[in-house]
Amino acid sequence: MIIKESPLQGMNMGTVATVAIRELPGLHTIDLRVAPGSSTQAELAEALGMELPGKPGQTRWGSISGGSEAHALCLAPDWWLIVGFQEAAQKLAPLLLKNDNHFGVVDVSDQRTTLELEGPKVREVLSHLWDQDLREKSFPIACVSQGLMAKAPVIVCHIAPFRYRVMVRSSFAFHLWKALIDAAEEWV
Amino acid sequence: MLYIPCPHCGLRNETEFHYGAEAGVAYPDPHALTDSEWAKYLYIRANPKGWFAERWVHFAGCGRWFNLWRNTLTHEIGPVWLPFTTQPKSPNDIGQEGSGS
Amino acid sequence: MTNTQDNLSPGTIGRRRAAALPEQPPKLWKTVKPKKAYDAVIVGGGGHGLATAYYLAKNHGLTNVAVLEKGWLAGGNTARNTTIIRSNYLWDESAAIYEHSLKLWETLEEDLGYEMFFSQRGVLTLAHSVSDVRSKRRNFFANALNGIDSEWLTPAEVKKLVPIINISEDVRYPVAGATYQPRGGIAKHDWVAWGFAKAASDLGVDIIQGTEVTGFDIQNNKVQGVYTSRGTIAAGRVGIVAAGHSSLLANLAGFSIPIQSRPLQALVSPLLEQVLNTVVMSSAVHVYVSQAHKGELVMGAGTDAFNSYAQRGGFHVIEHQLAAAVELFPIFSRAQVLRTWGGIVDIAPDASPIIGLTPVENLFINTGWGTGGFKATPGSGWVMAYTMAHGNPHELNRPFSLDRFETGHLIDEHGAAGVAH
Amino acid sequence: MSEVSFHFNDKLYKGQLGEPMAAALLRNGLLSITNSTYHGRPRGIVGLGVEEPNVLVQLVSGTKESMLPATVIEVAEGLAACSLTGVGSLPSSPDEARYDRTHHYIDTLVIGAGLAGLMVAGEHLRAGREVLLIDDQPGPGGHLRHLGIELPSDLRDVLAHENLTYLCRCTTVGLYDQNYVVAIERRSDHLGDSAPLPRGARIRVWHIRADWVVLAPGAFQRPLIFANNDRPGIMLSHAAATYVAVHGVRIFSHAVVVTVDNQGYRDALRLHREGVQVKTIYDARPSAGGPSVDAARAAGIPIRFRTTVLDTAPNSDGALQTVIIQDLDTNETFHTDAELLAVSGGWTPIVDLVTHVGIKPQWSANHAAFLVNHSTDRLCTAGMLAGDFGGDDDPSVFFGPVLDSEQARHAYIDLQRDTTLHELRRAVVAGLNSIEHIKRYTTIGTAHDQGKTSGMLTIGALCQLNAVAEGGNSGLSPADVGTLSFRPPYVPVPFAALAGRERGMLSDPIRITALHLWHVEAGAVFEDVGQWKRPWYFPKPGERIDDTVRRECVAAREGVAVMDASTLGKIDIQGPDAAVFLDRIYTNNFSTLPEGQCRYGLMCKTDGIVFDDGVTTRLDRNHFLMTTTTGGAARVLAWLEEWLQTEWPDLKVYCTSVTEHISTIALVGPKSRQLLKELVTDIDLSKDAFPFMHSRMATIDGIPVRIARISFSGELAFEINVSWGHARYIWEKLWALGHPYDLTAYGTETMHVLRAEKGYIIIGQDTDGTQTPHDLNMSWVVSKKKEFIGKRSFQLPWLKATGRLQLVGLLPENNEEVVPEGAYITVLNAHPDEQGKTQHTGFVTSSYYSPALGRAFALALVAEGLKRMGEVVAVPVPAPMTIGGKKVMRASICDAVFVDKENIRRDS
Repeated sequence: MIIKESPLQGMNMGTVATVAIRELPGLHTIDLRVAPGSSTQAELAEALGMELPGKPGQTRWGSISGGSEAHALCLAPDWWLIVGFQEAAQKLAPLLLKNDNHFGVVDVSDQRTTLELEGPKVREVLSHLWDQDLREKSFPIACVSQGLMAKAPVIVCHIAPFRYRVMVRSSFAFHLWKALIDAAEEWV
Repeated sequence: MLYIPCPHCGLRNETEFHYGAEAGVAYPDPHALTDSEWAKYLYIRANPKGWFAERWVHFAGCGRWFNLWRNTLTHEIGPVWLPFTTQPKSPNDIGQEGSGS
Repeated sequence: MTNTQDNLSPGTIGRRRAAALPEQPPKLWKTVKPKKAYDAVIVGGGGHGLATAYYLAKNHGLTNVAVLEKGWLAGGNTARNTTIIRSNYLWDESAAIYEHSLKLWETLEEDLGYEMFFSQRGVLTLAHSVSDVRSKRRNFFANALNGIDSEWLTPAEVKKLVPIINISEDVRYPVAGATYQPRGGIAKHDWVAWGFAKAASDLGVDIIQGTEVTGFDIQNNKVQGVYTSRGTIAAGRVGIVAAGHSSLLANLAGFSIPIQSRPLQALVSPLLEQVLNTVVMSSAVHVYVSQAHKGELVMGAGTDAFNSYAQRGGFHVIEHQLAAAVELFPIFSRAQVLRTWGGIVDIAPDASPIIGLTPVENLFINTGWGTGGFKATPGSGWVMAYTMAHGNPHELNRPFSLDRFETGHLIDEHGAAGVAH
Repeated sequence: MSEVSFHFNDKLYKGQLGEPMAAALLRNGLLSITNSTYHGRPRGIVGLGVEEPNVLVQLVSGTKESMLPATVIEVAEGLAACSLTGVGSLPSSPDEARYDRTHHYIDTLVIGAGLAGLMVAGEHLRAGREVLLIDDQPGPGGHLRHLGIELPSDLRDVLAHENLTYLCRCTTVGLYDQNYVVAIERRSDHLGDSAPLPRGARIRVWHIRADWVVLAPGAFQRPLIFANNDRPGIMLSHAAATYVAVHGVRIFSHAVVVTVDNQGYRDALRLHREGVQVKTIYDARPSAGGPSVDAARAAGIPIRFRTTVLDTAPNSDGALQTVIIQDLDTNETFHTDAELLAVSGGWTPIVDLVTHVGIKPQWSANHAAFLVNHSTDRLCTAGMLAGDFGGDDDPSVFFGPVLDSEQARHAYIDLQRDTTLHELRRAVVAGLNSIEHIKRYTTIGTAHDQGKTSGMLTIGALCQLNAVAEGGNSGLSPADVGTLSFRPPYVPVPFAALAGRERGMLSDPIRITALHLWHVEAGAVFEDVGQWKRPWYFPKPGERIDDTVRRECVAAREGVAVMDASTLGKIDIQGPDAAVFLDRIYTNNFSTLPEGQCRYGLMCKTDGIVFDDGVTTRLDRNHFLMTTTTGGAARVLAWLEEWLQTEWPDLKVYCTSVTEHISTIALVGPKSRQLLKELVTDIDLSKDAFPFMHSRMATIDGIPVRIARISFSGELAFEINVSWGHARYIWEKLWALGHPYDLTAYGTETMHVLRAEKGYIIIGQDTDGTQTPHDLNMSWVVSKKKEFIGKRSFQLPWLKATGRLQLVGLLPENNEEVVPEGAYITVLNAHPDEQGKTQHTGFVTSSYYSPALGRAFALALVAEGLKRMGEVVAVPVPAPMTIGGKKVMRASICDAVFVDKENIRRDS
């Protein structure tokens, strides 16, 4: 199989002593749409073998076959992203054939790429470009939020202490990369 | 920079939203209307001074449309409600208890 | 100022005095109490209202006229705009009324016997992309056919005209060309309003401040007068000329208009040595700047996205505006924002004004100038006065009637105008 | 403190590191420092901080910022500045400094690190809140710093608290709705020129959202209005005492203090203690008491009540020499000499910020000041702003003696604008009674200090005028006049600081496709299309754009050419009601579209005006892939969502943007099938097996691709859709295979020529937001049967009127002459009317040279154009659009389809 090229080709810069920024290329991602609380949602969760977080802003890790972990992000009441789950689409395909079912599933693996930022200065750096509240009490670990970063549409996840992921539309990826490097100027 | 309570994502800055003007103007049956009635639907929206029931969409966030009471004179923000749910009373009628910005 | 050599020593700076303004006349307008009745009442003492009163008296001999202002005279958009004057609009109807206005501007100081610092320093409208160039050129061609002075400039010619402008390719949206209207320019906004007020007052018009119109006396769908915070005033005809409150007044008179009111901000710098002798506009990157007579940079920003009567806007709008300005004029980097402020602009669906009759007999309305009202002040007053005097629109404002929204014959200036300061 | 040297007006001076430049200048004996803006009168330091109206300087060193008060510049080694006369200058050298922005959320924001601010901060800390404390001074303490007093230990503890962040040199410039505050932190100016700029920004703009905002900004001392009140040596008493007591200014041996409150006494004492002989305290009040008055008495300073300063006289270099005092009861005057006249006219609390959000200050006669005693659950004021003046001030409401018209000519209200009591009186006589009018008539309060000292004086002067007119103390109170309106920013802020990092290529996102680097390597010239960078054309060495476009066009029409079409918007639409939904959105039918096929669609807004178009493919029964224009992608998705969410929630449809996920490569030309066959081997590409407007899945080297027979050129053409990550591989492979075919890459310009030759429109170029589908001669794409958005509007009189502009073709009479796009069209021999206007009958929307036709051609919107086939019209073209000045081109109206009307090439 031909390896995919990612928008930033695994670029990285900085150091975890202050802040490190690197691309996590090729995270398989599907976009999942279904009426919240519907029986279909339950079927989907079952087929995926992982719980879907209930509220926008919440995320949930679920272990999948092969012991690896997939990440489910809730972006809106009826909208989820399933990240890092290669077979997700296949697992759901049979359900699409049941004609009383109504849900949407789209492979969006290449729609965005992911940047991971880590280090004690990560919040200072993000705060230059991100106008949302990053305080622990407002945006704790396992939270996700959509917004604009340097005018680019992004999805921000708080992964671990001083570690965040920024998913950015592929066409904006290089712009955001440059903006982040610029924002980190004080620290790297 | 208004701080707008998205019913799904919570308080977010104005720049994440697009404005939708007057709330509660339903799409009529176009062919049941005279030209002037149709024109009214196309072009005329309320533009009050004071509390205003208006539409916003959280385009940079969850992408969902919702409705909001906002005071166009003081920029106070009042109750929020989803499309096809009952519109709350104007903070005018319920005093200040509605304005929770 | 284009040489890279700074000569920042007392030898070259610190000696210059700001140009002083000539002394104002000792008497502007009479302070009077409202009469019981007038032939015509104009609701709104801004530039357009005062101009309407002046032309009613001068062109139509109607002097038993009152201008009612709820606050202080010309305290609305007249006092809050960036004073850009031009007539190079795309559509024939717009070009016609703005050009008529510009022609009035050109003789206004003599006509009113009042200095207004009307300065025809030219207006540059920049284009920043292939498609931007295409639409600006269309504008240029349209103006040529409408007999409006307009030139097309290459980036190099733009640089020649405005040496401090950055036309290099290594900016996000380089300058790709520009239209130029030499007869465009600026004037001193307060003085324009006062000039009209003084002239109207001298002709017998009553100028009445601190008097709010609270309703209209309408019988058999015919206006008889206005209710005000100082009692009822009878009037043969009434004109609503109150940008920022048009919808509210129309509702008081029992009809609705297709207007939304939005905040529009502007800002000014401290006095600076002259660096810019031309008005520069770019709707693509939102820059509208001129340097006023005394030396301050005057800039317009974009409108806020939502309806508001608060006369203030968001700071992010100002920041966005200044980022664009510094890109275009690197020399502005160390200029300071001294003051920002907001006005309320009334915007129609097609970004064109509404001037003419209303569903109520003898009640007339003039609104919807959006971000472009100042330049229209004399022309707007001229046609509004005609419309009120004859009970019928002048040919120049007939296309801008309220009923165009029923026929669908809109005059869509969005494409060409952007935020049309 | 360490001694440093700095330059002022090209002279070298010594100063203390970090002290205000104003203090250093005074200590060095500079009393007359500049000349006034309009009258050219000598002026010196008056105040302590941003209220300073006189001494504005231009930094010659470092960042070269202009129009900074000498009172706020901190002295540092290498600092160089020169005086200004109220007019700044803009250095043309590039500004090397960095400016940035940060966003901060906090429980409590306290503005002002004086006593009041620190105390409230302590309360909020005790309530368990995190506090951000910002203050424009170099250190905490506010007033205490001016008095040279240490912070009490309990307040030092507040500062040291782990939940408190303190930002010094950080000035709040604006208060906005919902507790949004903008503040400007000057991070490196105080380090001077010698110190290297620290990493990070010179000025950082803080955007702060706080649950609680506490305003404790303090107050400015007021001067008084009297004749010749602008001479060097006349200072605010608090400023004078501070320069003498804290900064060791030793240039005054004799001082006179004029006061309306007890602050004057306190300052007199400070001067006295530092060895300045305070000759007398002249107090406008009939009597005064309190500790400070007793202390002054005890110190033996003479006190005279019911007296004030009427006028002054200068020494040889224009500075103060003689003070003329007036007895307010007898009106008799007498002289006394002094180098310093210390004036205490009462306090003016800083109401600026609260008024930004529309809160109205209240006049308090007891405080002789406008106060804001505001306390909601989210916003409150403290300290002097709230009326807590601390001491025993007991001020009288007094702004100066009554002056005759001659004295009024030299009684300055706004020192920076050189406006006097005389001009204020003229304004009133002229009929102006609103303070806003007086401000505009006299320009009081419009200068760099925005009326920080002159605003209250104006109000006072108006009250006094009125009182005199009313013959006594009746008449206006300041409450009746109201304050001047304050607007952000509280202090002037450099443009660059607010521009922040949104400069150069960061000023707006650059969007690129998966193939961008290839285009760059291939030497493409790019075009900005919205935020996208699209290849405009691919010049070979030595080619001009026309040569390139002709070569690219020929390749597409005669061989095979390839284009990156990835910027097209792509929306995945699925659900049981997808087809019904599209029927309502598009003017034409999609429910009838068979699976695996594509159809062109047009969308209107409710007003019947065309707003986007594109090809949509039915992937299977309930699954469509819509393409939109490059610029329209976001707009269209928002449009679809708005209808689904707010009008048709019953429709079971989900829309998802896949614009970036899918890259699109357009392979165009008679040889495209041949070439594609070498790339795609697992499906039958033959005409019959794979007809026009059909879509097939295939694989290339195991990579799944979707091939569609879509043509925006009218040629035989295929679209290869592949995920972003594989796009470059496919493109490179296609390129390699294409070599024998002389495969040619082409850009948007050639795309425009090709589509125009077929009469295909570009939304926004061949439309201007006023065209219906019928105007575009596209009735074939408008369903008569079904209902769709915008249909009703076609019935509006103007939209079905005769005389509307219709899309047609134009053939210039001169084959080689490309008429300019945007040019207007007239009938032949049209002439200007008396107003110089020439009637036009339409305009040119697209115009190119067509290698295929071997001639120039154009598309145009022409009044009733479809009925005027063959008519010859004129296109007047003014200079400089043509070589050799104005000329009139001639062209004939024709059908908009120029190439392959029968679609034989397209369908082959």
